[in-house]
Amino acid sequence: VDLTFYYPVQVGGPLTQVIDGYVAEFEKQNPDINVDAIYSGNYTDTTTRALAATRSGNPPAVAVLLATDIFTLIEEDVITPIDTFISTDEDKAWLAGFMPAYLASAQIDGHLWAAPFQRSTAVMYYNKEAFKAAGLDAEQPPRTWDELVEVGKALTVKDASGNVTQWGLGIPGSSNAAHWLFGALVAQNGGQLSDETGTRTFFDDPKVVEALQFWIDLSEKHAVHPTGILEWGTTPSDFMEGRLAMAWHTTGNLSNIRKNATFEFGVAAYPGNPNPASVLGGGNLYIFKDASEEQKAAAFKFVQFMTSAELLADWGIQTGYVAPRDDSWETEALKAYVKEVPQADVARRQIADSKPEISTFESARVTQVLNDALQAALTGRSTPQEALSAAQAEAERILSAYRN
Amino acid sequence: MLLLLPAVVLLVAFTYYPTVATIIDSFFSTPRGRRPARFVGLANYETMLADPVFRKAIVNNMIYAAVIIPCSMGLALAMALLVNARIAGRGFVRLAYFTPTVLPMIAVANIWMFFYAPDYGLIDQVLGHFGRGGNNWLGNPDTALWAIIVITVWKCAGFFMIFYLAALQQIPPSLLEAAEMEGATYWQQLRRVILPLLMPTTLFISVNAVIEAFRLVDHIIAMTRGGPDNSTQLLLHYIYQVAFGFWDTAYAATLSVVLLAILALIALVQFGYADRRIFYR
Amino acid sequence: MSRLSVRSLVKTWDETRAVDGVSFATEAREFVALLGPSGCGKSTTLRLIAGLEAATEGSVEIDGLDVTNLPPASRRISMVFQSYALFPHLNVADNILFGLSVRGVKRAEQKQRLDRIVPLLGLSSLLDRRPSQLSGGQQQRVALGRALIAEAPVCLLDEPLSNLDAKLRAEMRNEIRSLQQRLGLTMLFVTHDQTEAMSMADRVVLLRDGKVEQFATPSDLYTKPNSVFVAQFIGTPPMNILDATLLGPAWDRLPKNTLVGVRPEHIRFADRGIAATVVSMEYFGADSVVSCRIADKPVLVRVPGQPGFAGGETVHLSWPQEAQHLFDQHSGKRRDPIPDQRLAPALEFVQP
Amino acid sequence: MSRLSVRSLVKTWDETRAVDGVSFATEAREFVALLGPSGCGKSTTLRLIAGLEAATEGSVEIDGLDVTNLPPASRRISMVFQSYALFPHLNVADNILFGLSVRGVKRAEQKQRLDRIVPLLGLSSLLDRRPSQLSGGQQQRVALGRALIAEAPVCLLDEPLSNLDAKLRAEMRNEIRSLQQRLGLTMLFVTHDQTEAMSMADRVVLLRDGKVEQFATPSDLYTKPNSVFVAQFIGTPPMNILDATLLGPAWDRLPKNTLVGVRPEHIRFADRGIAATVVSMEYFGADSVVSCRIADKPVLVRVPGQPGFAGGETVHLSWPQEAQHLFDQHSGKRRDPIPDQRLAPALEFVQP
Amino acid sequence: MSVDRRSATTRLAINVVAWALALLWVLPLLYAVWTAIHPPLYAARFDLFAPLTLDNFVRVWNAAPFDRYFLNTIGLVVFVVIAQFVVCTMAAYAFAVYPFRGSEWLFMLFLIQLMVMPEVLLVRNYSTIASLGVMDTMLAIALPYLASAFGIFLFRQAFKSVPKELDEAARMEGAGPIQVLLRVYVPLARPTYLAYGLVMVAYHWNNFLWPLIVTNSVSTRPITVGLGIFSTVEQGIDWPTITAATLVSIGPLLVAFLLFQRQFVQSFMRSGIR
Ligand SMILES: Nc1ncnc2c1ncn2[C@@H]1O[C@H](COP(=O)(O)OP(=O)(O)OP(=O)(O)O)[C@@H](O)[C@H]1O
Ligand SMILES: Nc1ncnc2c1ncn2[C@@H]1O[C@H](COP(=O)(O)OP(=O)(O)OP(=O)(O)O)[C@@H](O)[C@H]1O
Ligand SMILES: [Mg+2]
Ligand SMILES: [Mg+2]
Repeated sequence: VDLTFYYPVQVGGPLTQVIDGYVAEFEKQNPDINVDAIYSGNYTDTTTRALAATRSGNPPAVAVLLATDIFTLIEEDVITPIDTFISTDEDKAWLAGFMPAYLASAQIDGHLWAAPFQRSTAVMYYNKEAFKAAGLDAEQPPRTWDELVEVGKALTVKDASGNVTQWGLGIPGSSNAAHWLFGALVAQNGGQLSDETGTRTFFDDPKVVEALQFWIDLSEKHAVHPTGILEWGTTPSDFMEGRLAMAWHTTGNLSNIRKNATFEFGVAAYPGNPNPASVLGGGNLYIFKDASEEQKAAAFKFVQFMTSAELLADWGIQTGYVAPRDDSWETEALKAYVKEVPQADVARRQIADSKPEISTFESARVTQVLNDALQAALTGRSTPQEALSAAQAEAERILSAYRN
Repeated sequence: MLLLLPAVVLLVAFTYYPTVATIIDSFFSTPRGRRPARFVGLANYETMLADPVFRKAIVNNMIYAAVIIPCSMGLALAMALLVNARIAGRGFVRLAYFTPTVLPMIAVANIWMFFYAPDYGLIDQVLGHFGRGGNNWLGNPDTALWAIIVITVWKCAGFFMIFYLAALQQIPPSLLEAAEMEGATYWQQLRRVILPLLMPTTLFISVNAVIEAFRLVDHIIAMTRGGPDNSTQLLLHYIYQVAFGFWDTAYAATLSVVLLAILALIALVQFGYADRRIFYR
Repeated sequence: MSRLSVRSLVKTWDETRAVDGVSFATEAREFVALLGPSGCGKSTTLRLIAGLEAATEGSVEIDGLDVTNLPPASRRISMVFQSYALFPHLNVADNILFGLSVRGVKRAEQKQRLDRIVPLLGLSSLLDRRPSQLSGGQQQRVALGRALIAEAPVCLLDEPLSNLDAKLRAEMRNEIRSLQQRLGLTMLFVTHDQTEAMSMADRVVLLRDGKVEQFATPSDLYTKPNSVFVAQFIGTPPMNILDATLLGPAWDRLPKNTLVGVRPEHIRFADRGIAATVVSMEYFGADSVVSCRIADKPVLVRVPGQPGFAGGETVHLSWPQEAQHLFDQHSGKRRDPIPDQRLAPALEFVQP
Repeated sequence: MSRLSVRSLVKTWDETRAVDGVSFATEAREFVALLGPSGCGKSTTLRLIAGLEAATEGSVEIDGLDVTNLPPASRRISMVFQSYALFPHLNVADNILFGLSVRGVKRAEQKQRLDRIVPLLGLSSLLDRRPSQLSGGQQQRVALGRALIAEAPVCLLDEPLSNLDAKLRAEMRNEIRSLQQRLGLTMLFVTHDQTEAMSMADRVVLLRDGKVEQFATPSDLYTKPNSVFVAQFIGTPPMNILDATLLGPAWDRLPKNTLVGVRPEHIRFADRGIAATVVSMEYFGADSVVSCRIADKPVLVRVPGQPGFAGGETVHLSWPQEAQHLFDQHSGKRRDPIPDQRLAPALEFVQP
Repeated sequence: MSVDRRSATTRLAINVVAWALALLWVLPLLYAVWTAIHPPLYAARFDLFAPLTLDNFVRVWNAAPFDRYFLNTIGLVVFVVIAQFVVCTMAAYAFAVYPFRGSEWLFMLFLIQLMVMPEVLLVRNYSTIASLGVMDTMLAIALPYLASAFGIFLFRQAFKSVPKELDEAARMEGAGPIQVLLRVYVPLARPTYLAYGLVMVAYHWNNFLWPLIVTNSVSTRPITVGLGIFSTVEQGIDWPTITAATLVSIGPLLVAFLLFQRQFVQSFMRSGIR
């Protein structure tokens, strides 16, 4: 059986070779299956390709796509639920091994549509040396918003002429990240951006507005955060260059920062107001509907292989992604890794507090609406309330068509 | 004409057929797996007219084009004249001007991202020496579009220069000598002999400049994704977003039709007006 | 008004020495022709004077002022290019007016000067055409107009008449000559046509392989050519050059290695004289040229009308002594003055 | 071998009738010159014959075969262009060999033919140069070489000699003539230089404003010009055309409205004859042209050598009766034959 | 070249301006070189004595089969450019030399291709390629680009500027239409071919999205797609790796242009029509 497998690579490095290694291993175990693993750019490119290929009649059997694309994929009617393949006890045990928080984002209408694969969560990186220089305890990162502001103030450093040389905190707000990290802020404030049916958003909920107000206050009122929009792509550099003392980013960046930072740094779970919370991110494995039954069966085997405890542990070590299975964390490899890099464990511990990222029908469009609103408010072009109300109205218009 | 056959076949297959299909698509709803396309008349166009992002994209694109076309062409001409003169290390200078054309936009975008980075980015480091640092070029809606424009001009000018250079080399030196004998200063030679003789090239480049002004969005995909708050949103990037981000192919087709109409209009004006007035030697 | 002087001009390209030490000086308001065979460096000399090429060595002076390093526009020189160099994007009128308009001359004056020059050149009906719509000759007249309208004190012309027909050319010669005199211009005129040079110029610079072969008035060039080259270059058909030893015992008293030159128009058919055989005839209307052979060496004789010789006929040739030129066989240089006492007896029998 | 004939050719561009009903026919192996002032339609006629322009009306025949609608390459015609049309990307040898190589002639033969033609044209040392590295004259010789090497039965030449110096031009004339005869070519040769046409051509087609003014042998053109235009176009300086009424009572017996034409070389200074005033002199080496005035009308007289007249001097002019041409004042056409009995007495006193 | 007769100060000014502009223009490239040969620490710090390293290149080179990608790209570019030359030359020749009724209109219609973005037609072109059954081949990458209105326009213009007498002379010499094209027009348009070829080489060397979509395997994937692995910003920009990869991928092109540019300029001069 021939399987086509599309996957994106989001982390720098020779990861295609790692994937090729997994595939070779899988083919050795299943000599009758031939997997054609195709690196297909970033998530957007991969989705583009997968949909284009499906429309032109030769879809992939398996693909790694964004967890949040699930509604789009269902709407496009191109994927098959994973749970239809579950038959044996073994299968059930495999399924039960996933962390529930990750499974939740793949469950719609009573079906499980995807298997969690390369998952991540947002964490806070902080510069321990800056903490020490400011007279703070480097082992006690802030736990609440108030503490965050307080610590931030201590970490904000100005030069003689009043220019800031080190900001307390940075939260990227560029178009590819704002909605994700804002999801964390909202969750910390006890709110949520969308419901689990993917047809409703809560952008104008007071909790959401408050969260945005807090983000803005960080720079406007407390002056601990740079003004304007912080670029997602350059934020790690900002952190490593000492421009930011604390930075919000993905766990996926851990190896990069670990390799290149010239100072001691820590990884902290997110603070809360009052409940600490973060967001989940990353990609799941989807099985495509238009493949033959035989291919789909093989594809399921492949999915199971790719999400075995050992493999996910290894993938997590190679990339910095969070292995979405508890039993992965029990493997020797990952245990040894955590011992060596204690920061890696923060993500796992935080997962209990993490919420799924915003996910709706027409996910990209709704996200875009939210992002525009966030950026309008962050750049002072409108108030949080105005921006979010308008965004909510637009989201309503888009989503109302999908309610039954 | 047999000579035209291959070109016609290829163009039909990869330009005309898809174009016509796009126009037809714009009158239908987007087919989703669960809901097939149906005829919706002008509904997509109505949506478009009410769409603030579309309006923003149009305005941005007009600014973008209005700055890029004259700037890149002017610079290209200046560069061509410079490297056509006898200067030290002419080969290197030509190469330098041409480099941006060879650099892949994906990589270039990242390098420029560094230039624009606040505080430690190159531009801010330089400005910092004058106490004017701390600018968030890409993060500020007031400057983001201009930052993008700079990159585009940088990328295009060297490309256009090559054509001006080629045209300059074709001007018979005796014409310039005659002008010089007649007492024309360098600027007069430029204005009254060189520029008129370059007119066919200028027309050609201007067509290309218009196209680039509406087509070059790679760096937006890589750098700002239209943000912040759509301040760098351009028409083609929006189409790309709608088509491959939102998967709303019908709406993308509608936007494409508008884009095609704009380009066709400009092109017709350019050719209709200019082709008549420009002689071919 | 203006004197042009050129000192030891040299221009080399890689190996070619296109101009190889050219020196001459014109008087003010003089009309000087630069004459020479194709490729001898005429155009190059002109371009050096115009400042369009940088001289390898030597200097150019106008009215005593060294302009060698001035740009062309500051030399107060106008020029007609051999390849016309008309601006293809401008019509005839604008081409002619280019210089005036560039120099900011007022519209009204431009028009006036245009109206003066255009009829002279027969361009009145073509003012709105583009160069590409003109015949070669018409183009050349436009180029001429552009140079003349500037009224610069020194005007250089690179074969401005070579594409015109005989009639127009004759008219243009007079026209250029009278314009030159009327405007008091110093003109340097390149041509490879000796007739043109002879009839128009006050003096002629005869170039050969980048060197000045002779710089003299037309009549000196004709009557006292400095060398075999000059003798043969001036006059159609060219001067006959004969080895003295061929001509019979009467010439034996000339020094060794002497060449004898006689112009075709000075040779007469006579009853006695040097025996020759008629080979062929060329008819030119007013006169004809008879080709003969003296002991296998060709000799041309020019006679008026159309004489009735038959090929193969034997004739006798003679010429007056004063029409005879002597040259050194090796250097090709003139041997002058001929010591009369030695030669006169030897030549007496050729007198009619 | 081949006869070229042209019937009522017309070519119009918008309003311009560049060629306006031209007809003539050559003999086989004939050398015909197409002569006329600038812009009269010579090049256009040639291009119509070559097939490079489509005729508006009329036909072209070669050996009785109508080729009007054949492409240029099928007409077995070669051509030398006025602007040379050398391929700038090819060196001299490749330019000359272009046609042979295009037609697939073998290398060895190409080389042979090249070796034969190159020395004739004096191009031996230039074979590797590009056209842009050649002087104008050198370029023209290359163009000539390219046309001649083809050995097509009919060869068209558009002013191939206009950029050559006098000496080279004379040589090339002979060369072209002898090549034409040796190869048995029919040649049509455009020139605006009547000397060239007269000395080379078997017959001359004289064009004016797109029409054939006269088609005749050179000597007929000279001795029996069809019209004032022909009379003035042939011969340098041109024929003097005088109003018969100016010449005094002896001419009164001529019909009304008659113009009298006399060539400058036929006028003699005499003791009696028509009184005239000397205005100026032009020196050409072998002879000079004296400008005189008869009652304010200019008359040119050509005399050998350099006569010693002063400006303003009064002289008397006379000419032989047979040298006198009569034309109708209105049509400009020749009045021939002159009824001898009526005129002879009137003219008798001019005889020397 | 004509002599430079300008004054020394003007010449100096020209030189200064030209060089200043040139430096400004290569700055990104210089920066790329800087970061690529230094450890990541110095990406934003310009210290003259920063340690040099080739690690970044080694890492990049080992990360993917770049040698294979190079071969693919070179093959692709050569194929595309040659095929474009053939197709566009034929069409341009027809337009420039044998205009027929309606050819102006057809030409205008051709020019539409200049304005129709391949990105917009991605999905439809993908189906066309798939239905032709050439997916994941070099042909698939090349096909939509072969009939380039850009090329046709350029060549037509170059052909139109060839003096008419040269065409006529060649025809008089017995050359047929194809011979006239190959032996007169094409050699005379050489500068245009060079310029266009160069631009197209640069374009296809750098083309990304379309090859990404229609290639699946290492044996067809061009270098940009390979480069894409390093250029993602999702996890933060790793400048040293990106710049090293960029240099690796454009290096041959830059070197080629450097070598080529002499030839380029010379050919302009040689073919210069007086
Ligand atoms: N740019 C150049 N590079 C090299 N050699 C040149 C150049 N221009 C001219 N020459 C050579 O210099 C010599 C003189 O050329 P020039 O053009 O002055 O001749 P000319 O006397 O004007 O001839 P013609 O009467 O044919 O125009 C020729 O041998 C020519 O080939
Ligand atoms: N392509 C054209 N379009 C319009 N008019 C033209 C064109 N070519 C030539 N003419 C006109 O036709 C007439 C004849 O031109 P042609 O070139 O045949 O003259 P010619 O006798 O060869 O003159 P010359 O001796 O100056 O070369 C001229 O008045 C010219 O202006
Ligand atoms: Mg010359
Ligand atoms: Mg002509």
